Amino acid sequence: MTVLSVDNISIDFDTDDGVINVIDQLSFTLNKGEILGIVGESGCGKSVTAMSLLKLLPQPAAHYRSGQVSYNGTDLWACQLDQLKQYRGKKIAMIFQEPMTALNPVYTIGKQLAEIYQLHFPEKTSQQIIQASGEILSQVGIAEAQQRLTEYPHQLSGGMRQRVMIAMALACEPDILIADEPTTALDVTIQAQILALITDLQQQRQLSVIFITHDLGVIAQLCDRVMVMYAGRMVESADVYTLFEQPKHPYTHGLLQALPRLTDTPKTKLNTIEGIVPAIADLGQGCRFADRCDFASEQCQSQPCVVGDSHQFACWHPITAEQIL
Amino acid sequence: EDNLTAWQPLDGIEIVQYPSTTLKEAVDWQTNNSDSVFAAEEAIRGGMQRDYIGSFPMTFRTVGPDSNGGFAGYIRSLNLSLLDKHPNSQQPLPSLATHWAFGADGKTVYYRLDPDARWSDGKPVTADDYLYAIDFMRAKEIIAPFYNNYFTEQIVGITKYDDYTIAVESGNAKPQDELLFATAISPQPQHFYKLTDNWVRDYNWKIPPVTGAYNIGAFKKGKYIDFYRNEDWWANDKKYYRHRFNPDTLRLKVIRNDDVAFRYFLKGEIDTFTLVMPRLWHGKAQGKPFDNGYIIKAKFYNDVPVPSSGMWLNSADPILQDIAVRKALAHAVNVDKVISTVLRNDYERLNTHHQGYGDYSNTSIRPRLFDLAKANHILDQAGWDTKDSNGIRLKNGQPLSLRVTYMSDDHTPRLVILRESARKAGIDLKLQFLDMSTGFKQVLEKKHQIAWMGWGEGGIAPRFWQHYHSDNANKPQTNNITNTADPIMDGKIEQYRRSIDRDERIKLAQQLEQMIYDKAIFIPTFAVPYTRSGYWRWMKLPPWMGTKETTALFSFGAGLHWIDPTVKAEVVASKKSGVSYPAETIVNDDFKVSK
Amino acid sequence: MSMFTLSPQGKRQWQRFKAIKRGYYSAVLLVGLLLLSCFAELLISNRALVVNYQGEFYFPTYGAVIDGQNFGQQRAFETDYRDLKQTLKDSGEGWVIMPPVPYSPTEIDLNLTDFPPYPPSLQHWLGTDTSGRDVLARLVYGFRTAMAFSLILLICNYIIGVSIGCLMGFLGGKVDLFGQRIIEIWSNVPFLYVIMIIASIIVPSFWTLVVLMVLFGWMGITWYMRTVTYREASREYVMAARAIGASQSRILFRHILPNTISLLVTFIPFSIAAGISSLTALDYLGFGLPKTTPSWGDLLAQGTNNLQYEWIVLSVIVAMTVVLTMVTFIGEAIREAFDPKKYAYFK
Amino acid sequence: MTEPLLRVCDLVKFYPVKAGVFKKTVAHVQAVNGVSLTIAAGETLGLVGESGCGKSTLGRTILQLETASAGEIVFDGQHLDQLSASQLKKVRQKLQVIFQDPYESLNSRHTVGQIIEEPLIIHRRGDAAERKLNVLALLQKVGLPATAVDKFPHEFSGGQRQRIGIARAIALAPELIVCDEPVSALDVSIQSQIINLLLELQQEMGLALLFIAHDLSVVRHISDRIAVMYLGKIVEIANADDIYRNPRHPYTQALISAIPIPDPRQRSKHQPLAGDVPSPINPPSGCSFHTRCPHADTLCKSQEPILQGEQQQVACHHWQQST
Amino acid sequence: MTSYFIRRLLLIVPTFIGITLLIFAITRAVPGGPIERLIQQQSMAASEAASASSDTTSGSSLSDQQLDELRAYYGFDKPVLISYGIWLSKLVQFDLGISTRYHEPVWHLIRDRLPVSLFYAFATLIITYGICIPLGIIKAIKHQTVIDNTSSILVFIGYAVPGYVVGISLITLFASHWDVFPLGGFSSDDYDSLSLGNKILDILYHAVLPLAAYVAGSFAQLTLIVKNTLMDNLAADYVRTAVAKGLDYKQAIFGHALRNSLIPLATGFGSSLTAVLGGSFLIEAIFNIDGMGLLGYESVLERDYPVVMGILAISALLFLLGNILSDFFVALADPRVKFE
Ligand SMILES: Nc1ncnc2c1ncn2[C@@H]1O[C@H](COP(=O)(O)OP(=O)(O)OP(=O)(O)O)[C@@H](O)[C@H]1O
Ligand SMILES: Nc1ncnc2c1ncn2[C@@H]1O[C@H](COP(=O)(O)OP(=O)(O)OP(=O)(O)O)[C@@H](O)[C@H]1O
Ligand SMILES: [Mg+2]
Ligand SMILES: [Mg+2]
Repeated sequence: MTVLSVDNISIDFDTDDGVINVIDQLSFTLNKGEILGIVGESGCGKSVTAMSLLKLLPQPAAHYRSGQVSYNGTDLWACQLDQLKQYRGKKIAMIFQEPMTALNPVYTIGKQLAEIYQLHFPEKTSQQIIQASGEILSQVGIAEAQQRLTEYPHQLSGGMRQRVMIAMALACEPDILIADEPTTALDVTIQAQILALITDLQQQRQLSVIFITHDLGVIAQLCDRVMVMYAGRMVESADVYTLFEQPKHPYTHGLLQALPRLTDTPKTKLNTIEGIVPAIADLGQGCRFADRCDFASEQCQSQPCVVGDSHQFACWHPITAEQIL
Repeated sequence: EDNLTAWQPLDGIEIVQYPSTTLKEAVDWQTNNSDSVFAAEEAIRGGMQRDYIGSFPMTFRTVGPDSNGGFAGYIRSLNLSLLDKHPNSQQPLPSLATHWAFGADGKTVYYRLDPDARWSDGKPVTADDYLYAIDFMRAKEIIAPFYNNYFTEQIVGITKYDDYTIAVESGNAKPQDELLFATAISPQPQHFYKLTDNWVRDYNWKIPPVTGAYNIGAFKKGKYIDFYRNEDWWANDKKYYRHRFNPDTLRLKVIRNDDVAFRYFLKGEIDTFTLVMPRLWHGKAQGKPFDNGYIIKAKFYNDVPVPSSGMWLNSADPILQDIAVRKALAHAVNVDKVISTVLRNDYERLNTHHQGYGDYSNTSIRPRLFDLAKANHILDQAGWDTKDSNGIRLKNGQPLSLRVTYMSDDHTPRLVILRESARKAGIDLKLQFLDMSTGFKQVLEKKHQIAWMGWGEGGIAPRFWQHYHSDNANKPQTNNITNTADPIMDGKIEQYRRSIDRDERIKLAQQLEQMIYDKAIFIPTFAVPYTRSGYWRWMKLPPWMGTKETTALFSFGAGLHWIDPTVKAEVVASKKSGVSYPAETIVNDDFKVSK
Repeated sequence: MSMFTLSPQGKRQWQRFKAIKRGYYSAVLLVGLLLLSCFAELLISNRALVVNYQGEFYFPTYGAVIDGQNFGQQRAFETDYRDLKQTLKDSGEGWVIMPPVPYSPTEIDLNLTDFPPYPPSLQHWLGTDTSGRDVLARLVYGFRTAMAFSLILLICNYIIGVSIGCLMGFLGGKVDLFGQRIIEIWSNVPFLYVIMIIASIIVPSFWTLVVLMVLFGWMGITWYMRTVTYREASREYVMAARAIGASQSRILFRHILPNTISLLVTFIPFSIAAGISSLTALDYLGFGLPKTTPSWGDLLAQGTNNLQYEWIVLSVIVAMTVVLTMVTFIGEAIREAFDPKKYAYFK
Repeated sequence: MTEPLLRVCDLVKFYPVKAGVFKKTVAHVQAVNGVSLTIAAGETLGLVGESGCGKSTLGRTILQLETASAGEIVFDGQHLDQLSASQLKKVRQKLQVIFQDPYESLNSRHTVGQIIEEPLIIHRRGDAAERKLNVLALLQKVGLPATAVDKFPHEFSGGQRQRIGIARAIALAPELIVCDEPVSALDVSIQSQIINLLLELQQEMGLALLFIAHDLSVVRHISDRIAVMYLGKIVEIANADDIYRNPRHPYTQALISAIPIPDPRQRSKHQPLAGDVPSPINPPSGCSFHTRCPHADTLCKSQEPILQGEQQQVACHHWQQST
Repeated sequence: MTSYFIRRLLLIVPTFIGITLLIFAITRAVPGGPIERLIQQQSMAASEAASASSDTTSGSSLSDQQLDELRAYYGFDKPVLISYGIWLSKLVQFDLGISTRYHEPVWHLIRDRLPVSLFYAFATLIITYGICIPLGIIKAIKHQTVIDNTSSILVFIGYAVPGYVVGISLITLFASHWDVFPLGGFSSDDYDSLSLGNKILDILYHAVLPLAAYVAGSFAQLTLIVKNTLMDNLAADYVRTAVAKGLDYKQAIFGHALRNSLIPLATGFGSSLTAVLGGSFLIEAIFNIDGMGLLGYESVLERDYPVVMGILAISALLFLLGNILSDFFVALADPRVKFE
């Protein structure tokens, strides 16, 4: 059952160099209880996508040019701001990449948590709020939760701060959790803890999760479905097994090939994708990966359309099974 | 002719024999009851006069540190001395003493005190207060070395014969006119003072009893001081004090900025404003309140010793020691142009150092006039015959550049003109503006080249010793700022000091004055032969406005003016309703010397 | 030299600066005025630009004084060129080209019928001051003095302040601790006092004032330099430089200093504004330049003491306001160009 | 056994923590606490561990960018800590570094040419013309176009900037390069390019590398041997293969099991290691890992284990049980 | 943290001694002291004393012994260091000495002026902060709109024109030309006879113009600090977090961005307090206000060293304490700050 469907959204940004198109005709859906992973290189538009869902992009630079984001049938982009507020935090919650800057440094954890309750459950007494805040902190695995409520963000370790962010996101028991690279700043062992936590929550609460990362390993470990983005466009989307085993898009394929694996022979040359990600400002009309693609042809001068249904990809020359081998 | 300053006992002065048990010497007592009265009979008592001072005084003491600032004039006016001087006839007038007599030694003067005289606290003023005055003035505790000196060297003793008869002895013999005023000291209230080590501090803000018409009534430090008229002042009905000191109160408000003070005046929050400076008279004192006749402008010519303003050349300076340079400089500065431009022809050219001393003045001296040809000629002769690229003269590679030290920013426009004119003769004048303290220190330490300053002059005869005797040359803290050291002049000065023969002194004074001119060490500049004020219509003056000695029309010390309450009410109402009077500018030249 | 070629960031900053119209046009105008004032003698002076007298050419502007006798005037001192212009015109012996404003700032022009100050007229566009000197001339030369003063002051302050601040930040430890104390003490010395001492010993000239102001003005920048250097010194590129064996001085001068330039640049306009203001205030109080030097403070003092001659006070206040506001605009624009606030909010 | 290229012996680096009115040193950050290791010529030693465990500090101390509190560092037969400034400058020709952050480690006010040329200038390699050629050669070597010379670092992408950093490091033809997380800041698709470049250069120039990283797959790919650090100490050091196949220290085991394997069919079943890394100011007594160790007992709390073993050295009282 | 503040307090001692010693030494170097003033008054004011001191023959120079006595009276007879020691030991007993000009304890002089200065200092602070903070907020929110640009221009002009010039202009217009406000002073002359309410009104009535002159120049800096930091914080991640929680724009700004933007203000608070307390003697002189600034300036001009030293000692102390106070405010405002 689809809880969120994103339809052909395009987003522009005003910059010093003029208007740039950051997201180009992106569509995807999220089902109930599903973890959707979004991967892609830095700057490909993952965060912009995530933030655009709740219209959280910085104004006045960002323009929601076209498209629809519907949550259970409501078009969030078309909503009035007042209405949108009802969804933010309450129905759809977000976790951001940098746990240090995402928490307000001058307020205690308790105050920042309480704010959510005051906003969405105005009937709760302050006593109840403290109670609830403590509970939610324990739920995300923070020991001595009541005491932590009186502490400031800087007094916590990175892993703990990220947990506080998660607790804040879960406070209203939302339907959808959008996690924008929640583990990138963390250590491997802490990352493992957070991933375990998210899996647990998804299972317990039937939470739908959009999980953004550029670490294919994390995707493989966590997600049900994956969308690969490149330079503001979706290039491939499939369930996690298909994607890892039968990638269609040369970029996805290249990424998977370039990863050093424990099973490789050490000190051998890795496969690479030559070239660098193009700057969004100087993109042409055609396939944006064409410059780096081994299979590029004349055809790639024009934009490939998205084909497929459960396994979607946008390529004129999809990888065949033989090529994978 | 104008002979008023000459000392000749008036015919009308009655000579009395006054019996005294203790006074051994037989003396001729004199008094003066027949001189003209200079106050106006129509004067009305009452009201509050409002004026301002630039800063709150540092002390209310009459002596000791900081008692000689701008406020001293007010404090001194609170007390009378043994004698007064008639402002027009210059004759002595009875004050605290009713009679006086000269001793045979030429140094002693006997005084009969007025038994009516009272301190403002009601205590009678007696001979003891004069005895005490001398002790007091000699006391170390008052930290007043100048007074200590004066009352030791110049007033050598006081003798009490009875409660109302004393003799004051001067340190040296003098002509009678000078002797009289030199010995006419003020009493000090013995019952009030206690000389302690901390006297200066303890009495800093104490208000001592006074003998004059006013005393300090109320004050708020930093804000204002009120002088109240003493009730039942003992001299109220004395001939020369009647109809004087009319306002009940004088309020002095502290206003630091003169420009702002002037605005208070324009608003009618101050009653009078001195407008001597051409900048004020011609520039500021214009506009509505003047045009509407609310404020009257008055110019009054007086006849007093003229302060000697000018350029004092340090003859010890390597460049200025050459008399040719000094003379050339005198011809190179265009003082007349200053007078005719920035001073708007209001001031006159000062002729010489001592001017306005009657017979003592050497009226034949005229200042060196602006004459570039002459200046150039003298300098060419003196070896300053080359010029640098800026047109400044050189001698042995050294430019003819001189520093002028001055201490009032008001004078900058004047000096700027002189500088321009001197430049044309190839003389570069550098203007050094210093604040009072530092500037004066520099000058007294003789570190100046040219000092631009005026010395207040006073008294009856000129004084030469402190300014021109070699005793005071080339050492710090003396007034010989030209560093004049000329044996011939020294001789004449000493003779002048010793002499008690008026004619001889006059002759010497004229010779000395000529020598000052010949040495070209002083370039006299301006004389201000008048005083000017603006005043609100309700302020009233006698028909003759002032006296020969009037240096300020609404002088607290002279006290000739009064406030007319009906006029005041009327003017205030008119001002509100916009009714106007004819604009008025009064010029009184009764006492103008050079008409 | 990397410090002088415009790096791409520099270019971008320059672009941004240009985009901030208020600051950019102020800068253009101010630099223009500054250049013009450098050649003020050609625009405002009582010396002629060119004299053709009896077939010979003279260019008196920048040379030695030429006595009036050379041109047949009855003066053994500098020629009156305005007069000469008239006489030559009448006699046909030659001609004179005068600057647009034929008065010098120190020249007293009292040839009119009234007493100074004279209100604005065709001769004196902004009137004269109380001594009859041309207000426009004094304003322009005063501007030049003030700007020169501030620029020299700025350079000296920067050289001293930057090196001391850098050393404190770079060396840290005791140097820093004692340096801080000494600066704290030094910056508490009342400047007015020292000026008064000096003013009582010598006539403060332009250079003595510069020296004095530098003596008490270099501390401001040290605080910033200290923190910035400290911050820069701990950055990785400095460590990289050390790793390749760069010496301390190389690190300080080739690596750290160029990276602090943006900070230094943003302070320049404000330092200049401060320089102008303090010179004006000193002149106003009478502790500044010699009274004859054309200066804004002197005009301001004259103007405020003679408010009824409104042209004096208005001229100088307008000039001050315009120049200082322009400088401040430039400063703000530079600051914005170097540190663009990405204006963004979340709705 | 021949002397290795680098020998680090009982290296300690403490940072004082000052407090109180007179700024007395009240404690120390025990960033590196008794580390010994060797690197042979041409060898790559990988160094892994969680953030803050002292990896960078160790690297910087070896590079003499920090002075060691105790212990010795012998490089190429010279005791680095005893060298004079000029001697050290000489050693630096053979000992270079690549930093993690390609943005921070390049001076943004210098052109690429200046950056790469600077070590040559400092060490007086050739005249201006020779240096110019040298710079071009280096650029080619790291795969950058010659036009890069006059550009500024910020005109390049992260991967390209890292290449500039590498070019600077190899300009003097060093024998050992300390790589402090050289690929952590890079995208996946670029990461492999840099790793390949490093491998290439190593083969070509016979470089030894100290390769610091937290991504174990990368470390494993590039290293001959691997050292695992925890709270300023090496807890396990062995051949790369041994460590991955047979991790002995519980911490190493946890680390390896926490690597997200890019294969959805191999989802990790392990319970992740609980808790945070303790503060290096106040490390736990005994075995510093005991607070998070599933096998910890009273011995671990009281007694500090030492590195033991031959090929595969491990610092654990219970390594036999845990494997 | 406590130890940090204790250390800062201890560091005040050497700095304070350094400052005062330096100034003390300078006062000794300034030419023209009370003694010169005394001689000068005696010589130059002669015209006012016409009858009393007229004398044809007396010289007016003092003997060396008399000069020495005067030096001893004013305390100039000892070497600098010893005099400084005496001054300092008196200071420790809260004795600032006696004014050589007013012959009153320096402390009394300062005590009389302090309330006036404090009033203006606090009023200025309140007005500047009270205007700058809202203005900065508006400017940040309305970045690059007409409001932002015009207020910038106004604020910069205020910054550019010196306060005393503003003062003179205001007096000319509002007190003289239109007669809406008094010409100066801190209160009316009949102040003492007023009721409490009227007293307050009276002071405020007198304060309007001087305050305007005081604050005109102080807006620019503060407003821009508020604007810039708020603009930084408007786009901060935690503001986005707040919005993502469901807060609206206003709540996010006032609840989250603003508090963080006020931290830099705290940094300047302590020093601006002392700066304003010193006042501007020029403005005080124009408006006839008896504040510390004027006292200081006059005492410098009149070489009233005990007062000069007293004021400087107090202002140096306030300056040093002000810095610590700033740190303290910063620590209060920002829980992250740990001074060590
Ligand atoms: N406020 C903004 N103004 C202008 N451009 C922006 C802005 N925010 C993002 N962009 C551009 O949008 C593009 C996508 O950015 P986004 O932050 O979504 O990348 P990302 O995939 O999340 O990268 P990362 O993995 O580094 O987080 C980038 O090229 C970036 O330059
Ligand atoms: N200059 C310093 N002063 C004080 N403590 C320091 C300093 N440098 C590092 N530390 C501390 O030493 C410890 C080790 O730091 P180090 O940077 O070596 O860790 P790391 O393993 O490189 O971590 P990361 O993976 O985050 O880079 C940390 O706790 C750090 O806080
Ligand atoms: Mg992102
Ligand atoms: Mg590190």
